[in-house]
Amino acid sequence: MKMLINVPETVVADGLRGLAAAHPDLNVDVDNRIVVRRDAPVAGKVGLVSGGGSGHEPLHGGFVGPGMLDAACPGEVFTSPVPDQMARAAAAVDSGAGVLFIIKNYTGDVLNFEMAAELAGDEGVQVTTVLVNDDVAVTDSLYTAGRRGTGGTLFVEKLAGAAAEEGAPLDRVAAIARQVNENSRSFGVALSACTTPAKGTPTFDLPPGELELGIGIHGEPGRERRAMMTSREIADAAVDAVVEDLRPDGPVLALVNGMGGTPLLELYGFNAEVHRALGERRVPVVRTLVGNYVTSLDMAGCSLTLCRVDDELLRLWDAPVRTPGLRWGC
Amino acid sequence: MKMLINVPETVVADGLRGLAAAHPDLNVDVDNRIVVRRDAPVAGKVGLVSGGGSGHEPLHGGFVGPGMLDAACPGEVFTSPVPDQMARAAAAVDSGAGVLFIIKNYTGDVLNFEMAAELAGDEGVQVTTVLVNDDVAVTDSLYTAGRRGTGGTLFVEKLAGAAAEEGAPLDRVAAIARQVNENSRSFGVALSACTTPAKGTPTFDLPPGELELGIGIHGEPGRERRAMMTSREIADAAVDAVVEDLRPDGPVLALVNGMGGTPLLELYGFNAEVHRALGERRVPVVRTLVGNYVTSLDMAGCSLTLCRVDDELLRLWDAPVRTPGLRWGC
Amino acid sequence: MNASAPASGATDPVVDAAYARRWLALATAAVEREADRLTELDSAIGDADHGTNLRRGFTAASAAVEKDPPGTPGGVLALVGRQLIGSVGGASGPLYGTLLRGAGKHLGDAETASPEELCGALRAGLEGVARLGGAAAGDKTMLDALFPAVDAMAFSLDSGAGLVAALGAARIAADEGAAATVPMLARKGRASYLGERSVGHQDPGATSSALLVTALAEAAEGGTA
Amino acid sequence: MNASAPASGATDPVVDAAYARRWLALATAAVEREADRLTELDSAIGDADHGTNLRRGFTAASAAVEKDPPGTPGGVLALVGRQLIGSVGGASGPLYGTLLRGAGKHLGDAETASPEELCGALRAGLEGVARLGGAAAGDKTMLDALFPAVDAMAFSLDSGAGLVAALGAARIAADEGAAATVPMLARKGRASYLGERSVGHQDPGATSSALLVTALAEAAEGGTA
Ligand SMILES: Nc1ncnc2c1ncn2[C@@H]1O[C@H](COP(=O)(O)OP(=O)(O)O)[C@@H](O)[C@H]1O
Ligand SMILES: Nc1ncnc2c1ncn2[C@@H]1O[C@H](COP(=O)(O)OP(=O)(O)O)[C@@H](O)[C@H]1O
Ligand SMILES: [Mg+2]
Ligand SMILES: [Mg+2]
Ligand SMILES: [Mg+2]
Ligand SMILES: [Mg+2]
Repeated sequence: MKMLINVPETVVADGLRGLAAAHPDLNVDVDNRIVVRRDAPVAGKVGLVSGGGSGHEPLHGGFVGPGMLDAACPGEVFTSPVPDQMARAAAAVDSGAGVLFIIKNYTGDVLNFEMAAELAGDEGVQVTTVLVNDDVAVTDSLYTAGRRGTGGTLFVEKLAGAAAEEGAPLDRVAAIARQVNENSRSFGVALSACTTPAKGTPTFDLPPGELELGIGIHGEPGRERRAMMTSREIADAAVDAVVEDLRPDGPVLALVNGMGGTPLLELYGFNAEVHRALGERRVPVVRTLVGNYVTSLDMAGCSLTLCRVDDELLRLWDAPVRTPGLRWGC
Repeated sequence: MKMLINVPETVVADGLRGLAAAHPDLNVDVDNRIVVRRDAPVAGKVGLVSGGGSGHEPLHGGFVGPGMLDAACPGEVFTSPVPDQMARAAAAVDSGAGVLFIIKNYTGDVLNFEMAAELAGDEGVQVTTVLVNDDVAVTDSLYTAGRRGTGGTLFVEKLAGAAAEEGAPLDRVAAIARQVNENSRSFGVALSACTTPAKGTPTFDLPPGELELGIGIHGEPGRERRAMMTSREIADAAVDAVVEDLRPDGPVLALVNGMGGTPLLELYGFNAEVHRALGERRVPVVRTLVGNYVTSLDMAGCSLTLCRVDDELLRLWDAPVRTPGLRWGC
Repeated sequence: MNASAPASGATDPVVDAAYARRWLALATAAVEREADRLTELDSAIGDADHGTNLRRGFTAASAAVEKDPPGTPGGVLALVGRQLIGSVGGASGPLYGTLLRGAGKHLGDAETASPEELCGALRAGLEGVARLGGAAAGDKTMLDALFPAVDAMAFSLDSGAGLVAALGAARIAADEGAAATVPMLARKGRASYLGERSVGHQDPGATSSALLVTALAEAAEGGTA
Repeated sequence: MNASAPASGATDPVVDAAYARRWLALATAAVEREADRLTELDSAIGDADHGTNLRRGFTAASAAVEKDPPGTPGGVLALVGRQLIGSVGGASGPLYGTLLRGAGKHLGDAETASPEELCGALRAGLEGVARLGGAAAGDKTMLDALFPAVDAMAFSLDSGAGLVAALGAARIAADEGAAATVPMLARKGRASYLGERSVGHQDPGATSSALLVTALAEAAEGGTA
């Protein structure tokens, strides 16, 4: 597999240098691997910190800026960051109003963020954590690692970020983040595996004519392998999986997300089928985002995330945001 | 090659339905294949119309909206649209101030747009055309088809679009479009071929360990095949090719563009090398855009476009734009 | 491609609307049959859509002619040309559209045309193509099949041949012309972007032109699709 | 993996800083040597980074210990643990980090430790891992190699064996424990996302745990990397 890289070892550092070069309104500490909003800490504002393995860009570094995250901590590709990064980020963004850690529910992320919360607490930063676990493909249970955090992370970061920007206190921002997570569900599909720079070959074999249903965002195989399906069939499967779990009875936000290697033309075509399927199931979609937002390197495929919203959440969605990956209203 | 589609025949129509579903502020005529800004025609404003083969998304449909295009005409995948589409689009966006056709320099696009200009003229619409031919990989000559239009199209559409939005008259908008084109140069590199839905197999064979230099955006092979290069070496080659032709003596805008299948993490890493290379050659970059903007379906690779700007063009770049693919300031 | 000479003693048909429709049916069938090969050729030095483009165009043209059949050969050709312009896109749509619309207009509204009139109409259409596309012989385009074909037809007719024989000569010239594009360096169309790398591949447009000329000959020989 | 019994009559070494550093050198070499296989295992039921993760961690740990060598075995283990936490990330970083930091802290600042003290320290570290990760035996994790290894070591020592023999037993138990994860259904870590499809693959973390235990045994046998 050919890649546009120098050597696998410097992929994350090179990416951070390039992010810094493109976005002068971000403070990028390449050595310590943290991306911070340039005007942080913002007086009186709760600081939002997230992070996770690299390879999901624009998540999370591309979502740093007014109206969304205050800082992001990128780990190695598909590997959660280390506690030092989040502790340092927390210190950088804390204005005294406290810091919220937004953690995708993976063992590695949870353990490293929890250690970071302890370290930050030792330094006198008030830290609250919220877990994102929106992936319906995984059966939730007390005895397992639980559901993964995937596309719902974007909604949590955007809506909690808007609340924080408006000056909501830490407990309120955390409550909104939890509310968004509880009201978000995702389902992903892979048409191809992805290739990590370190490994250099696809993370799994997917024969022509087959696809994986219920994948995560780390190049892991899904819950089920099936004969190739049409866009229409995939949309029905994804919508069914999400809707049966979420049971929306009112308006939803929709994220039709590309895994990285699927052309935007196809994603839009898939979006048409998603809207058809949701229309048939009488689910009103009030906002739709189509594109590569929570990716898996070069994997071909897509995920669907729905988020139930009330007027307040919809207002927070429409609130201004100014980040490399998501921008409107300013 | 697996695709997220129904059947190859409906890819463009499905994509347009999905675009419409995601962006209620666009008027999408799926049957006639035109995407029009909802408030068109805007009184007193010059109408900007572009278009070309599909498969380059977000170009052009994703660049329709205030501050950029008034209408886009998508053809079949990698096939220029037919004259009827542009004639109809011209009629839809003409407020009486005239219409500018922005045409990427390909025989098919030129012929079909010229026929459309004739048709629109017959209907009483004043049409001016401007050609984009920014690709330095192709030797320009009177006796050839000339250079291709690639990444520079984004700069032409954005800057002429901003001028039109401010109320500049047709000849001024056309002059700016030509000025931007004359000051833009691009160079592209493929790490893999792409696969069109109709053909279903890669458009060319690229063995592991090799890459194509000087590619266009239609899955055609490049000018030269070489042993695989590092991101740093590719950046040096692209920067050299562009800078030697453009000879910038002042500030430039940079577009570090993904061809569709290259992860954003890699594009950012490549951007770091581009900035290094430009710094070494003392070319000051005042704005940088990194992402998939002018794509070739699922092709892995990238292109670099530089556009020399004066204060006026820089101001037009920073002016508000509100489209699915490019948005800031509003 | 069937390069065998016309059955000796074949009677020359009248160039009327029925002849033009026989040509259209044969051309449509040939495009359908050869679409993948045309796309494959276009994949080597272009953008892999020539077969798909022509299939879309000839399908639309056949449907239009069937729906509302013109009563004259010129009417049929002009309608096919308009349909190609309206449905193909790309370079070949306007070029082939101009060829056929130009030929059709040149035939006017006569119910029949002599072989010489047909040949003159084709040349008129061809000149429109050359004007529109700005290409010359040897640029590795459809012109490299079409010019020799029309020249051969004209020469044949001048030498006293009838329609079947003249189109037989045209077909051979078109095939040879298409084959002769292999060593050429492309100067027009997408293939020109490849520079030296365009050498060694047959031009897709010249190849499809040979198919269209072959259909003209087969229609004269009385074949049907 | 070398499963041969220790050379009979091998003298038991002292558990001191030098022993801990011999272990680190052997463990680092083993991780380096087996990194691709660990990543391959992680590719089947995880995210294809376990080998890369541990290589990064042990390289950092070796460098830190070399730069500023602690004078006690506990100091070495604790420093390695802190380095793993600070450089690995993922699940294995905090888990292995907790194991070694816990074991090191348990040894305190004694210059040497008895085999029984080493065993107790490892168990203490292991309990920290179980607490942190919330996994139980049979969940298809590193615990399925580590628990049997520490149990076998303790049983061996209880039966009067010395360090070399006890770690020989631990190594065999770790290898068997790792192999026993193949038929297990994963309930923790990434592999749990695969549900039934996790069955039939060996757990990467259990596999690397067996490497680390093997290095402990080899260091006792006097081996060097
Ligand atoms: N300027 C030109 N004059 C004549 N024929 C041309 C010209 N440019 C291209 N062609 C013909 O068009 C063919 C390509 O057609 P097609 O693939 O359908 O369109 P596109 O190149 O737009 O994809 C070429 O093989 C060539 O024969
Ligand atoms: N909750 C847990 N308790 C104990 N070990 C675990 C737990 N979760 C994962 N592991 C171990 O970690 C290993 C994976 O480590 P690694 O691949 O480095 O991290 P990640 O899963 O974050 O990519 C698994 O093979 C398993 O042995
Ligand atoms: Mg990992
Ligand atoms: Mg084309
Ligand atoms: Mg073509
Ligand atoms: Mg892993």
